[in-house]
Amino acid sequence: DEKDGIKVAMITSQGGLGDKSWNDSGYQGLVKAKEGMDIETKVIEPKDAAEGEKFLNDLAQAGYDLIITMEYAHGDVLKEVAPKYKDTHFAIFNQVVDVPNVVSVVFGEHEGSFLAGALAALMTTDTSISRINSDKKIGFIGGIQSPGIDKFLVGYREGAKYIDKDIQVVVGYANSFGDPNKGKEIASSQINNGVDIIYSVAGGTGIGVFEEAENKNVYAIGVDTDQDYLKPGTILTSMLKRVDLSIYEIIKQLVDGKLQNNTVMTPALAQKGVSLTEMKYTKDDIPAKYLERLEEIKQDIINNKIKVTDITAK
Amino acid sequence: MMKKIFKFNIMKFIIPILLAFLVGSIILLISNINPISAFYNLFIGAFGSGRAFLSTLYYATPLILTGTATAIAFKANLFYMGVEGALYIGGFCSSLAGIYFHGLPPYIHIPIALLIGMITGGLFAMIPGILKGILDVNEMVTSIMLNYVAILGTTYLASFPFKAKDAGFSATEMVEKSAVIPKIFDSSMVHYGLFLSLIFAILIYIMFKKSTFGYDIESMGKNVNFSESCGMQTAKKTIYIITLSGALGGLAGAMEVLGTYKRFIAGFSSGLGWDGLTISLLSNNNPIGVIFSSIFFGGLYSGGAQMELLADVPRTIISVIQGLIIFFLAVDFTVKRFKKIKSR
Amino acid sequence: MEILHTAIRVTTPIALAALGGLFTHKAGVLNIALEGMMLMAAFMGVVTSYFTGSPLLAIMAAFGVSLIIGLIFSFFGITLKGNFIIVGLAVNMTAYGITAFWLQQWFGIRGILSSDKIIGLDPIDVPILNKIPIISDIFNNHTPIVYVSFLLLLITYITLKHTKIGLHIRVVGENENAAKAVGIKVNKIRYISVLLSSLYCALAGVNLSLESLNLFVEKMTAERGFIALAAIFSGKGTALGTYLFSFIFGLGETFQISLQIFDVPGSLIQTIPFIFVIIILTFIGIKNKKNKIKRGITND
Amino acid sequence: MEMIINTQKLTKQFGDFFANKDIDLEIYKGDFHALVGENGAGKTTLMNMLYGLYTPSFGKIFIKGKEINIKNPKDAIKHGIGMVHQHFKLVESLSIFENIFLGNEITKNKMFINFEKEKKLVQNLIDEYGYSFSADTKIKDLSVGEKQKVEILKILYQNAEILILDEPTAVLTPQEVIELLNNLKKLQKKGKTIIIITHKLNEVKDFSDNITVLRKGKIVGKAKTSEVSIEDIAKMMVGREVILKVDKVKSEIGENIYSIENVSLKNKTRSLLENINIQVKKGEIVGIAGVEGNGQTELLGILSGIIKCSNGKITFKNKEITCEDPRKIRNHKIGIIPEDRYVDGLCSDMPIYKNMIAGYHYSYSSPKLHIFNWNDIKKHCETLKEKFDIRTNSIEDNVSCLSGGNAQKIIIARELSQNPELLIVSQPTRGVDVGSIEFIHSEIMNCKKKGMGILLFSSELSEIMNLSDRIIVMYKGKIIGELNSKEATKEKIGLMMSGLSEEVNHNDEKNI
Ligand SMILES: Nc1ncnc2c1ncn2[C@@H]1O[C@H](COP(=O)(O)OP(=O)(O)OP(=O)(O)O)[C@@H](O)[C@H]1O
Ligand SMILES: Nc1ncnc2c1ncn2[C@@H]1O[C@H](COP(=O)(O)OP(=O)(O)OP(=O)(O)O)[C@@H](O)[C@H]1O
Ligand SMILES: [Mg+2]
Ligand SMILES: [Mg+2]
Repeated sequence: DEKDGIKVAMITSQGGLGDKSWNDSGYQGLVKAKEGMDIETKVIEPKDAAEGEKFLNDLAQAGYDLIITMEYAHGDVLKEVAPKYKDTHFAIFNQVVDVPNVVSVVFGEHEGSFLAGALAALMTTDTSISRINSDKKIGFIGGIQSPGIDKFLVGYREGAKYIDKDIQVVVGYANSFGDPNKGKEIASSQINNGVDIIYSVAGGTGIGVFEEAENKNVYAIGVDTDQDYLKPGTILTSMLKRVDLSIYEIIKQLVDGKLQNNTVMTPALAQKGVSLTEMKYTKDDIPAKYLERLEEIKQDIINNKIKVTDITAK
Repeated sequence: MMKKIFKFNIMKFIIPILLAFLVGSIILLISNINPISAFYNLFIGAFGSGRAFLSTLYYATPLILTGTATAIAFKANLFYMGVEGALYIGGFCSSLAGIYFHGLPPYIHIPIALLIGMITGGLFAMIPGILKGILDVNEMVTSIMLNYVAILGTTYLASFPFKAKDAGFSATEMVEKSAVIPKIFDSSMVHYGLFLSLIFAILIYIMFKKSTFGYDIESMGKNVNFSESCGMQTAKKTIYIITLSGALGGLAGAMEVLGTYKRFIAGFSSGLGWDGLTISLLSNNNPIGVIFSSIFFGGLYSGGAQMELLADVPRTIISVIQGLIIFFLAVDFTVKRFKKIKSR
Repeated sequence: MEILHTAIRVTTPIALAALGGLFTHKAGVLNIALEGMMLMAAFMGVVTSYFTGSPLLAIMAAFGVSLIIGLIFSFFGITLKGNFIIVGLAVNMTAYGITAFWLQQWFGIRGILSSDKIIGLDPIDVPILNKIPIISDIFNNHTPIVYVSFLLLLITYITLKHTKIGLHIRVVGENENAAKAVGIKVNKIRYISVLLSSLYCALAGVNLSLESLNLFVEKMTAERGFIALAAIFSGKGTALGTYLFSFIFGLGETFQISLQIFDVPGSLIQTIPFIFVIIILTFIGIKNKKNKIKRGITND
Repeated sequence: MEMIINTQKLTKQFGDFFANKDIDLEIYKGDFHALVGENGAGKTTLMNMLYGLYTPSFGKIFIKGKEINIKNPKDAIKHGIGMVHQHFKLVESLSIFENIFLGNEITKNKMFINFEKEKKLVQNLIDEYGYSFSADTKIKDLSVGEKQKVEILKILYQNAEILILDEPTAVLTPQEVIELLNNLKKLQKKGKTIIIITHKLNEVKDFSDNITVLRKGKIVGKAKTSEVSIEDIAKMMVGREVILKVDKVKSEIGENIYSIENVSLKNKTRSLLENINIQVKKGEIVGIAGVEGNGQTELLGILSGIIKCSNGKITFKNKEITCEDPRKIRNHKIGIIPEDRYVDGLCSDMPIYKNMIAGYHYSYSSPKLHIFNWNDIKKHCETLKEKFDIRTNSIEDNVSCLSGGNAQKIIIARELSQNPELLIVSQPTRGVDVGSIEFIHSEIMNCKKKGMGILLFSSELSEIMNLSDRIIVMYKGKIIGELNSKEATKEKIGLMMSGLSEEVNHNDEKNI
């Protein structure tokens, strides 16, 4: 049945579609691929991570040519499942799974976050900007504390310290990727503490952060997809993680017959796998010199002049 | 004898399921999904083939334990709702035993790791147990509170002190090969823990029916004052009962970790403890009933997955239909509803 | 002061659900469905506001849907005598599913419904209150439902204590046979108590979705219904105690959030509210123990 | 005379079982009517049908000759029927006046209860009937007798013409019984009709005008009270001659086996027991008398191990057993028959055979694994059932299916089958029919004969006097005096029970 069209399936991670970031972004890539290429697609939202193994097997047996799993925790399972279906390709994120027919994609979130941190640091003491106070404090709100999230935090912090050693990064976690009310309260507490820019890496919880940033007239930084439009003018920028591009890219390679074994993709700044948005709504708030400075930093990272710590790297 | 074990007759399950399907069909029709194909896939995915049934059993394995765990406490009229928390604690601690004990043969390593899961789950449950037994603090409140503590605590531990170096997510290292509970068949995820679950359910059933402790549990559930007057030492027994319940919860967690995930993953349980609670209540706190209800729930999940895969039913509707079925199961349609007022 | 202001805000949805749940608790109905009622109300509130732009209609719609859930819960639990816990868990499960499903059906989106068309309720600057120094820092500039929740605390207290319906609710819960013997319609009273809890939960849901924020997120109630239940039991089934324990949660939560400013591991700090409650209950337990002469446990 | 309430072929069926069959009850206006019969004869069932708590399976009810349909208690109340139930239907956490107005509250604006007005009305009523409690006392703070009075006030307030009282005297002290019956007489004079169920035949003889006797769900006799003797009534009920008063058996009174020394109990506010000292010898029955609520319950609680005492010492056969729990106490061969059989003595929702081993169940299980052999246990229980004449279809039925007398026999069978050396008995015949009383009393006498020491708590003076060798009277948590059975008279004991004792006065003076 190889001949009758290419079939691609995507398994979402816990939280499923509608997170306005990770899974949704991957889904966009899938949709875009479907529009441009002659493929059949399917999205599966499992009950929990354990169901993943079942689906990986079921989908492979159902003749899917490429199975993309958005769930990080499927790495272990894939090591067992993938070798069983040599004709099927699998894709996984955030880790390298050393099996020939698995494509591993590891984003350079730390690099993008470094830029976000640098921008926040440049802004936070410039009281000529109306929403900024003189405190050297910027905020970070994560969903559930985990290494995956702390990878963002560490990059962000390093970016900020790169600009000014005295910048303090105030950190908060909501213990949920879907509790906007809590996001709002944490943001409120940080803002009262003198924070005027908050980087939110918290899925649906982040929506509450944006809401509060708008109320209290400070800035927020979005994540994963371009969230700038959610609160135009309040969301300074978003740290884009182009899951959509990578997925599109993988599918394209597959369709073109170019998908090779043992592929490891590391989309970072250099590959445009991560980046800041074009800041459509906030460009005018940011002094041009800062934007220039940011561009320099970006080039330095790409040229390896600046080394950003990746806490998840081995 | 058989008749007594299968006290719940088959109509008790069929009527609610039919009603749930009726209402479910309406919802599916509204959303332009063919209900026949959807339910066909639900059934086929649950019981339609050997593979499907194995998958059902896979889902049922932890539920049998969490259901039995809840049954122990609920039968004694103790509203201990902390099985979910004990599951996390037991799961986490057994993963450590799986990781840090080296060079043991499987027949020693697995039991030790499981035992550690049980013991730690039980110790964790002892907190609400002691608070209830000695200070008469409401066990429902404390156990729900401690669930949060357990989940948050293990998340922290798996994210930082014990995080696996190569994992891109919050999880411990993989357990040693010798600690992995083997699968029964290569083609299915169901592992030998299933038999352990069944054995425990049956043991607890026998304990309920035959032992003095089971007698104490039954009578505490029906009349605490009487139990105390008969010298059952209800305070002490409360601690035993809740601890035992937590130990089984811990065992369920340990089995999930050693059999399914092979490492502890933060937040791995999608409410296994809560499902166990529902199952226990549906089975009238009878462990044999728990086995059957768990298989039914397993079928619901396995079939739900199949529905999603083959009938293109979105996950959101699947949980609506699963909710509906539970709704109707809560009601005993076989009871004649005559108006009777008890005099006492 | 800021902490107390926040604590009141955080307390409000929990306290509302708990005060509502108090009616059912008193009537002898274990209402696990608080969570589902809140979620459905939060959803309907947002949807109605989205389509009509009217927060008032949104509240009405929230009341409506919450009452329907209450009726379904009552029908299965009271009329058909299903186990309350199972029925309640089924309500919650269905509510989680159906809100997500409708989001998909009606808006073609998943997860979050957020739009400028959703008009929420804004904080109020209360005339006289804003002049009083410290008090105003704590009590001024809250959203309307926060003030309503204070009012409802009073109303709940008075209803349970001083009104006929409140008395009947208490009697039905305490001694069903005594109630029947004087001709009180037990089922009717239970229905009423469930529907009252629906109304309170509707407000709690609207508070979450249209006051704090102007949006709906799947499962946004985040188990506040269970915390509310815990508050009822901890508060020994009194209106004041229930509010107090809701506030203890709110305070613990606020405290926890403020502490996060310092660099302590997040997941551990987040256990503070829960451990806090256990410690308080332990102290109460120790105090009661001294007055107890009988051996053994009691069932409440 | 006008018939106020009568029934035709009234029948109540529970499953296949006829609790009442073809009952033709006839009660005249102004009658003081006694309904008697063995435990389980169907008296309560019949009354519950009249009161609308049960729907008859068959048959008709007439009030003043008119057929009526009583669907629920509200209907009954409307037709002037009021009922005081065997198990009180009062809400413990509420006050007296709230209970009396329950379901019928006086409200302002149809919403708020007018507590002031309710309280005043009830207080007036209380004063009118000369009761001593205050209208806003909580039910949980009342003694059983007082609760009874509240129940009666409740139906009087409902303006009932027909007052049904289901075993009202079972839980009252002798004085209270007299008081109650006199009050009922007064009400009768005011034109009310009284229907009373009781097992105490002297009350029937002394106060009622007419009698209906039930047996096994059927009416087996109707009589004018003045025309029959107590023995006749008993015979009608049971179907054979009944010995109403057991003869005291002479037994060897041996050495001291049980002594209670200086036992005291305090709760947070007050002292419940003070310096209780009691000795029991082998073959001796020591009776503890007293008005309910004077510390007997607490003392019994301490002796049976469910309450820990604050002070004092209890020894059994020279071994100290103070503060031991019920299991250990029973292990010493002390049998306990608790006061409230449905709270402490039995588990209503468990089968009879499981109740028959309760408290001793450890010794019925295998030594190591603590596993029961239910078949053996059931066989053993069958023999107990025969021996103690427990009337039930099957020992696998729940206790809730049994009548009060038969339920009590389970406890007696359970405790006596262990051959205890000391028996602590409380209210052994409360609510039990004459036939069973005869049986239970003779069993207690047998124990005495075998040399057991027996401590008997009873609010039934005649029981205490009939059985005991020594009588100890408690008042306000203290022992107010002790009487030898020979010197004891109803009057003497009665006086001591009301606190009037020279000794007490003496003590009080000393204390001051
Ligand atoms: N709700 C019920 N269901 C089944 N059987 C019942 C029920 N109520 C009473 N019975 C049975 O009906 C019979 C008559 O019971 P009832 O309570 O009327 O006896 P009684 O004459 O009042 O006895 P007692 O003197 O002990 O109070 C008993 O055998 C009892 O077991
Ligand atoms: N005759 C007996 N008396 C008491 N317990 C017994 C007896 N026979 C068996 N047991 C069993 O012993 C089990 C263990 O109970 P437990 O730990 O309370 O005993 P224990 O060591 O005697 O306690 P304690 O220290 O309070 O005396 C009980 O559940 C009960 O089943
Ligand atoms: Mg600043
Ligand atoms: Mg009776």
